[in-house]
Amino acid sequence: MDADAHSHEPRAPEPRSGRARAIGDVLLEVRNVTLRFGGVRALSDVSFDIKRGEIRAIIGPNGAGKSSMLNVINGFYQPQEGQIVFKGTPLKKMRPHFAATQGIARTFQNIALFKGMSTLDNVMTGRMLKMQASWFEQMLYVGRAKREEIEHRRFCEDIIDFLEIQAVRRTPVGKLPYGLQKRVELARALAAEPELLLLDEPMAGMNVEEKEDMCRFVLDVNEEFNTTVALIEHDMGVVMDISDRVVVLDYGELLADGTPDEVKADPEVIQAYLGVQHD
Amino acid sequence: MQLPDLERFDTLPKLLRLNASAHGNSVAMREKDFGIWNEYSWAQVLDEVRALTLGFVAVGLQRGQVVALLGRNRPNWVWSEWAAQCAGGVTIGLYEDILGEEAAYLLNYAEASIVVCEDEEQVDKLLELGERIAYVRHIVYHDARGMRKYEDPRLIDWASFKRRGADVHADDPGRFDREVDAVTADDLALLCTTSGTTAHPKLAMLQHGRFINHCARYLERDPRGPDDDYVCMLPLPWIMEQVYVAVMPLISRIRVNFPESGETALGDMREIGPTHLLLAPRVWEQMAADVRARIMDASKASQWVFDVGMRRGLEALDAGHRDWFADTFLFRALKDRLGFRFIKSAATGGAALGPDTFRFFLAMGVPLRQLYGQTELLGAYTLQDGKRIDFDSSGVPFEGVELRIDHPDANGVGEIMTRHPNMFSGYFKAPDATAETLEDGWMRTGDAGYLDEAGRLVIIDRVKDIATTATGTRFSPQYIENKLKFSPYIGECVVLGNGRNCVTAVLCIRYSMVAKWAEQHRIGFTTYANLAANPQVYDLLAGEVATVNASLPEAQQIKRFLLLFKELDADDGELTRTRKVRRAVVDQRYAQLIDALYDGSPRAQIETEVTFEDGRKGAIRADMAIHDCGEPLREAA
Amino acid sequence: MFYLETGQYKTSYAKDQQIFPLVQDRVGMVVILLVAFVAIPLLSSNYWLSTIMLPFLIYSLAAIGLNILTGYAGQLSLGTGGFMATGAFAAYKLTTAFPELHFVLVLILAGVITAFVGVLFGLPSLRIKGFYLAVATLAAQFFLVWLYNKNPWFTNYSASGVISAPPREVVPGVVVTGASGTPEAKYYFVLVLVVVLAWMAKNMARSKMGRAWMAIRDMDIAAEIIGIRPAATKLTAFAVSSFYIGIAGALWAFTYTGSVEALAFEINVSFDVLFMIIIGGLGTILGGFLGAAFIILFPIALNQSLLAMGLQNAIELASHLEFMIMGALIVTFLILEPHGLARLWQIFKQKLRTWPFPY
Amino acid sequence: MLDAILLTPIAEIMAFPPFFFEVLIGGLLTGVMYALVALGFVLIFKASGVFNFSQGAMVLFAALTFVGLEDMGVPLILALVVTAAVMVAFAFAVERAVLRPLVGQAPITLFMATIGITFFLDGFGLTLWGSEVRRLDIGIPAEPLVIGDLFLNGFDVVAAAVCGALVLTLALFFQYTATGRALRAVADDHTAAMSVGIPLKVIWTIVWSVAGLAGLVAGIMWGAKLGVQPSLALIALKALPVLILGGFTSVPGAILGGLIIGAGEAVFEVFWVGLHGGASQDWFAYMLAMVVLLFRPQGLFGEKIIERV
Repeated sequence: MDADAHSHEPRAPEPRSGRARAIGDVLLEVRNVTLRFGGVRALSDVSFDIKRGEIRAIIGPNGAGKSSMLNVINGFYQPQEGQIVFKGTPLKKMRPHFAATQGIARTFQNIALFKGMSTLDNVMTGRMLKMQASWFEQMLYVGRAKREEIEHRRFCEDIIDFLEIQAVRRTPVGKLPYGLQKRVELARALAAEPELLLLDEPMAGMNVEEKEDMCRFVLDVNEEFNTTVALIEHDMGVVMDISDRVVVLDYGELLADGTPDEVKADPEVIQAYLGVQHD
Repeated sequence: MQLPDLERFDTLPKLLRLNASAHGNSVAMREKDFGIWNEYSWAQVLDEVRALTLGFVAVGLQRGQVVALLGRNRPNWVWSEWAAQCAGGVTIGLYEDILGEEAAYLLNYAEASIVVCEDEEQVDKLLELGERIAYVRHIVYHDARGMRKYEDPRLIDWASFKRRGADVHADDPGRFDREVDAVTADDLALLCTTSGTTAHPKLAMLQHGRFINHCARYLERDPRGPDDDYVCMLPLPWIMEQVYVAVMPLISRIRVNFPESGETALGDMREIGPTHLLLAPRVWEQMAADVRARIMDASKASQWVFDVGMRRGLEALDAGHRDWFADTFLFRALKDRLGFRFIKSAATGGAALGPDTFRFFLAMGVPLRQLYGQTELLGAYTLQDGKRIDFDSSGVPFEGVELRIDHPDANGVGEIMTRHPNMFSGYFKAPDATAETLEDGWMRTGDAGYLDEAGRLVIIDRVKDIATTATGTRFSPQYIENKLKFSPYIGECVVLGNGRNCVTAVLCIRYSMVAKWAEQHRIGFTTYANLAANPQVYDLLAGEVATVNASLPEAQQIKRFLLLFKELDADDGELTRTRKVRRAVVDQRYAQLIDALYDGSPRAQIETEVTFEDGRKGAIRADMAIHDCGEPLREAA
Repeated sequence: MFYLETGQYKTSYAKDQQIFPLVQDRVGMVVILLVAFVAIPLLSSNYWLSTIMLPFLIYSLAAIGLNILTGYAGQLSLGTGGFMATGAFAAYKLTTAFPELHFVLVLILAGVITAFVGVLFGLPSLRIKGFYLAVATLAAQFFLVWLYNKNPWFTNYSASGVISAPPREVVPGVVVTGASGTPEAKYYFVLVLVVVLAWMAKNMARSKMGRAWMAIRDMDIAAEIIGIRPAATKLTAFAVSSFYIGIAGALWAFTYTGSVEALAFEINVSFDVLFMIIIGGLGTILGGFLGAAFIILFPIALNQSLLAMGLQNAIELASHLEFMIMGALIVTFLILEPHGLARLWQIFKQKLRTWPFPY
Repeated sequence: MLDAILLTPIAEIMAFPPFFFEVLIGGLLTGVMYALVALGFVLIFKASGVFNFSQGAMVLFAALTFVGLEDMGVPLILALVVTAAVMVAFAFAVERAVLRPLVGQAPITLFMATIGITFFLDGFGLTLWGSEVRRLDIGIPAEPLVIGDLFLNGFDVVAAAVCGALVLTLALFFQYTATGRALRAVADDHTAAMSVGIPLKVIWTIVWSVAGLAGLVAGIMWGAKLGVQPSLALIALKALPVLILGGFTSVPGAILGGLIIGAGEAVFEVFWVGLHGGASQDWFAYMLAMVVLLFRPQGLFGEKIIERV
C-alpha cells in the first residue's frame, strides 16, 4: 500500500449514526477462549460478545490471532479452554457445518470459492441447507427437487441483484477478477441467510473504489437483512467508519474492547497497534 | 397493421384501457430481472397502472399538476408515467444521472408536486436538496433497499402507494374509468426537456391528441405491430424514447423489452432479438468498430470469410441485390451475434453516421435509416424510406409535415424551418421563448441544411457553428470533422479556418486502430506520442484526409494538418463529458500549433500542461510535423 | 450450421434451467437419439451391435459412474474393475437365487449392493484425499476380484469358475442376456438403460447433490462452512458412482461377454475407465460417452491400420502398441487438454456460437 | 470362523516355530525388495511431490531391457551399464516431456500422468522385447541355506543383501550428502531449493534416474527369482501400500513398511490359508494399507497433517 493510502481511504456512504437498525441482545459470546497449536498459544483467555444487529470489528497487528478467533467461532478450531455461547447455548465443540446449521456464515481472507462452478452455482450452493429434496427426487428432477431449484434460484437472484453481479451470473468464478470474486463469496455467504456473518478481511487487496462498494454492501447487508456482522479488517478507516464496536487483539490476548472512538483513544491500543501502523 | 380508431381513443389512457380490454392477454412488456424475462400482459399493465393512478389520486394529485419521474429504464417508470397521465397529471422525465442542482431547477420550474424515484440513490439526491424543492409533496420510491434510515414524511414506498390506490378502487370501482374519461386530447401529457447545450433546458408542452397523431404519422412511414419487439436502451426522458416506449406501443402494441442493467444491455438485446431499434450514431459506430476489432483477433480463415463476405456484400449492396455467399457464410452469423437476426427497421439520429458504418450495416442486412427531428416537433419527422441507399440525407418529412429552408445561400443551404399540426403547444411557463422560436407557426430549428433534388433533407450543422474563411467561403467545421471521423484511424479532430485564409485540421489518431495497423506493418512504437509522430502514420492519415478532401468543394478542402501528440481529454477540459470538442479551449491551449499551421512552418512546437492517469499534472514539451496536403505522398517503406 | 441464439430468451427459471437451454442443442439431442434408436439398429450388422455398440454403451455407463466420483466429487478411484465385478456377481447370485425376479430389478439390486460395497471402500475417503485414496481403492480392486475368484460360493460352486449368464427376459419373449439374446434386443435394452441412467446422472449433477459434490471437489473447507457434510457427501458420491458401475458390470457380464468371471474385471478395466473419463472429460456426462467411444474405437482403428500396413499376425504387437499409445495419449491430454474431449467439444461449440468472432 | 482366524494359525505356529520363522524371514527378505522399490517412490515424491505410479512399470521395463540385452549376448556388466544408461535417458525424457509441461498442476494430475507413463512404459517394453516369460540367470546360487533349524532360500538371502545394501546406501546418501540434503530441501520448499542453487529440472532428472536405477536392481532380482514377465509390474506396485504404511516422506518408514508388508503377507498367506484359501498376497498389502489409512491417515511413520484454514 502506498504511504498516503489514508488520505483517500474509502468513505462509507452514511455516517454510522445515520443507520437505522436495532442493536439487540447478545447473539454470540466468546468465553475465556484459549487456543493452542502445539506449544504456541494463538489465543489466551479471550472473552467478548457480539450483539444482535451490530457490526463488530476484530482488529490487531499481524499474528494477533484474529483469524484464529474467527476459526474458533465457526468451528474450524476447537479451543482447549473456554467456550462459545451462541444464542444462549454453550457449545463445547463446534464443527463448521454445525455452525452453518446454526446460522453462522463466513468468507475467507484468501477467497475460497468453488472455482469450477459458475457464479450462480456458487451462490446456489450457499442455499444447500435450505434444500430438502430427497436424492430420489433429485435423480428424476421432479417434485421438491425441481421446485426448490426454482424457488432458491429466485432467492439467489435477489442476492445477485443486490451485489450487482448480474453480468457475471454464468461466468465460472475462476475467471472473475479479484474484486468480483470477493463479492461472489459474500453472495454465497448471504445465500445461507445467516444470523451471524463472519468476514475475514473482506476488503483486502481491493482498490479504493472496490473498497467503497464493499463497505456499502456490508452496511446494506447489516441493515437490510438485519444480519449481525463480525469482521476482520486491516484498513482502519473502514473499521472506524462502519463498525459499532471493536475488539483489539494483540499476541492472542484481548487488548481493548469498545466503540471505535474508545478504542482509538486507548493508549495501549495506540502503543501496540496504531503506533506500529502510523509511524 | 390496423391502428385503433384514434379519433375515439384520443388520449394515452384511453388507448391503454382499449389494449387491456381488447388484447388483455397479449404481452405488452418484458423486463429482464433476476435473470429471466418477466412478461407483463396488457391486462397486468392496466392493473398496475390502475393502482398507481388511484395512488396518485389518493395522495391528492390535481389535474394538470406535474409528476416527475427519476430512475433507470424499467417498466414501472412507464407505468408511473401512464398512471400520472390517467390521473390527469402531466409528467416530466428526469435523466437518471441528473445532478442535484439540475434536478432542483427542473422540479421547481415544472412545479412538480410528486416525484417517482427508482431507489435509494435517487431519493438521496432529492433529500439532499432539502427545502429547495418546495413544490414536491410526495416522493414515491420503488426499491426499498437502504431506505429505512430515512424518516422524511414525503416518502411513500411503492407497496403502500399501490395499496392506497387499491383502497380507493375498493371504495369506488368506477373511479379509475372516470379519471381516464376526464382526460381530453387537448390536455398536456408531458413536459419534455429540450436538449439545450447551453444554460437550462426548456420544457416543451406536448398534448395527448397531438402526440398520438404524430406517432400515427410516424407509423405510416415505419409500421410496427403486436408481433414486433423493441428494446428500450436510450434514456426514457428523451423525446424519441418517449415516442417509442410511452406512445407507439399504446397505438401499435409493439412489445417493449427492458434490459437487466446497463452492463448487460447488449447481451439482453440479443436474447430478445428486436425487430425495431433506435440507437445513437456513436453506438452504431462502436458496434461496427467492435466487429472489426474482434475480427482482427480471429483466425486467418475467419478473417478471409469476413473480408470476402464483406467485399461481396458491399458490392452487391451497391448493385442493388444480395450476395448469397456473404449472406450464408457471414451475415447470417454476424446478425445473430449482434442480435439483429429479426430486425425489420433500425434507426439512427441526433448526429451524422459515417457512410462506412452505414454501408456496413446495410450490407449485413440491417435496414438502417437516418431520422431527424426536435423535441418541440415531437421527435422525428423525417425518416429515410429505406428503399434507396443514401448516406447524406435524413429522408423526406412525414405526411402533413411542412418544411422549408430559410434564407438559402447559393447552394441552397439555410436554416431549416418546420411546422406540423401536431407540434408542441409552446414552452412551459416561457411564452417569450416560445415566441422567439416560432415564426408564424414555423419552428426555427437552428440547424443549417438543404433539400436535395428528391426533396430529402440534408443536415449540415448548427447554424451558429457555420464558419467563414477570410476568403468568404462558408463551411461547417463539424460537417468536415464528421467526415474525418468516419475514418477508423481518426479518433478526434478539430477543423480550423474561421477567419483564416484556408481550412486546416488538428487530428488525433484512434490509438487502438492505428496501433493495430502499426503492429501489422511491423512499425515499432512505444507511446501514443511516439506513434503519432511516426512518418508512416502521417502517410496513412494523409491518405484518409485526401479521401475526405475528394468529397469536398475545393475551397473547403483541408490544406494542412498535424497529428496531435496526445488525445484530446475531458480531464484537460478539451472535451465535454459527452466527448464533444470544446473549440474555445482547443483554440486557446493550442494557439502555438494553430499559428504554425497557418504560417507555413514545417514543424510546430508546444509546451503545455497535461493531466496524467493518476491525476497529477505536469508540463510537456512536444514537437510535431505538419503535413502539407499539396505534397505528394512519400512512397511507403 | 451455426448456432443462432438471437431471440432465445427465457421467461421462467424452469426454462432457463433445462438441461439444454438452446434450441439447437435440443434438436441435436433428438437427432442423436433418433440415430441411436433407429439408424444404428437399421444400418449396423450384428457384429457391430454386439462387439462395438454394446461395450461402448456399457463402458459409457461405467465412465459416467466413475465421473460422478472422480470428475464431480473429486475422489480418485482405481477400484472400478472391482466394483464392476461386484455388480456382475451380485446380479448373478440374485438371478440364480430368485429366477423369477425381473431382470431390471435384479440390475437395480445389484447396483444397490455395489453401492454398499462402494461406501465400505469409500470410508477411507473421510480421512484421506487424492492419491492416498487411490491406493486405498486399489485394495477394493485386488481384494474384490480375488474374493469372487477364490470363493466358489460366488460362482455357485461351478467347477471351472467360468459361468455363462443365464437367459433372462425383459418383456415376455425378449431375452436380453446370455447367448440366446439377440444383438438387437440386447442393444435396445442396454441403450434404454444407459439413456435413462445418463439422464438421471445429469439431474443429480445439476441439483443440490451435484453442487455438493463439486463443492467438495473444488474446496472442501468452504463446502463445510456452507453446511455440506463432507463425510455424507463423499459417501453419497461413492454410493451413486458404485451403483452405476455395478449396473455396468452386471450388463457387461450378462449382455456383452455372456459369462460371469472375475478375471474379466482386472485392474486394467479400472484403468480403461479412468482413461475414458480423462480423455472424455472430467466432470461432464458427455465425457463418459466420448471417452468410452474413444477407448473402444481406438484399438479397432489401430488394428485396422496395422493390417492395412501389411502387418499380418500383428495382434500381439497391436496390443502392446495400444498400451504405449494410450499411455502417451493420456499424458498428452493431461498436458494439452486436461478437460478432455468434452472440453474440445465445448470449445468447438463455443466457436460455432461466436463465429466469426474469436470470443 | 473364530477358529480360522485365531486358533488354528496360532496352533500351527506354536506347533513348529522354526517353520514360522522361515516364513517370516522369507517374507522379510521379500520385504527388502519392496522397500527398495518404495524408496524409489519416496525419492521422487520427496523431491518433486509427484506420486509416481509408474515405479512398477520402471521395474518391469528395466528388467525387460536387461534380460533382452543379455539374450542378445551382451555381457552381463555391459548389459547392466546399458540398461542403467537407458533408465537415465528415460529420466531425462520424463522430465522433459511430462514433468516440465505439467509443472504447477494439481498433484492428482501428475499422478494420473504417471499412470499414463506406466502404460507407455509397459507397452514400450513389451513392443521392444515381447511378452513371453524370460528366465534370467545372474549366477546367484539357489541352494538352501541352513542356519540352525531354519531352511532359507539362498537366492532370497543374496537378493535381499544386494537390495538391502542399496537401500542403506540410498538412505545414507539422502541423509548425509549435500545433494541428498538439497533433494530434501526441494521437497519442503521449491523456492528454497532454487536458492540452494540446484535447478529443479536437474533435481528431477536425478531423482528419476536414481529411482530408475533402484528399479533396475529390483527388476533384476525379481526377474532372476520369478522370471521376467509383465506381472512384475504388479508385484512392484505393492510398493504403494508399503508407502501408505510407512508414510510418503519417510525413508525409514519405507524400509519398515516394506519389511512389515513382506513379512505380514507371507505369514498371513501361509498360516491363515484356512481363512482365505490362498493367493492372499494379491490384496493383503492393500487391505492392510486401507485399514491403516482409516485409523492413521498419515501412515505409521508420517507426520501428522495439520490442516490450516
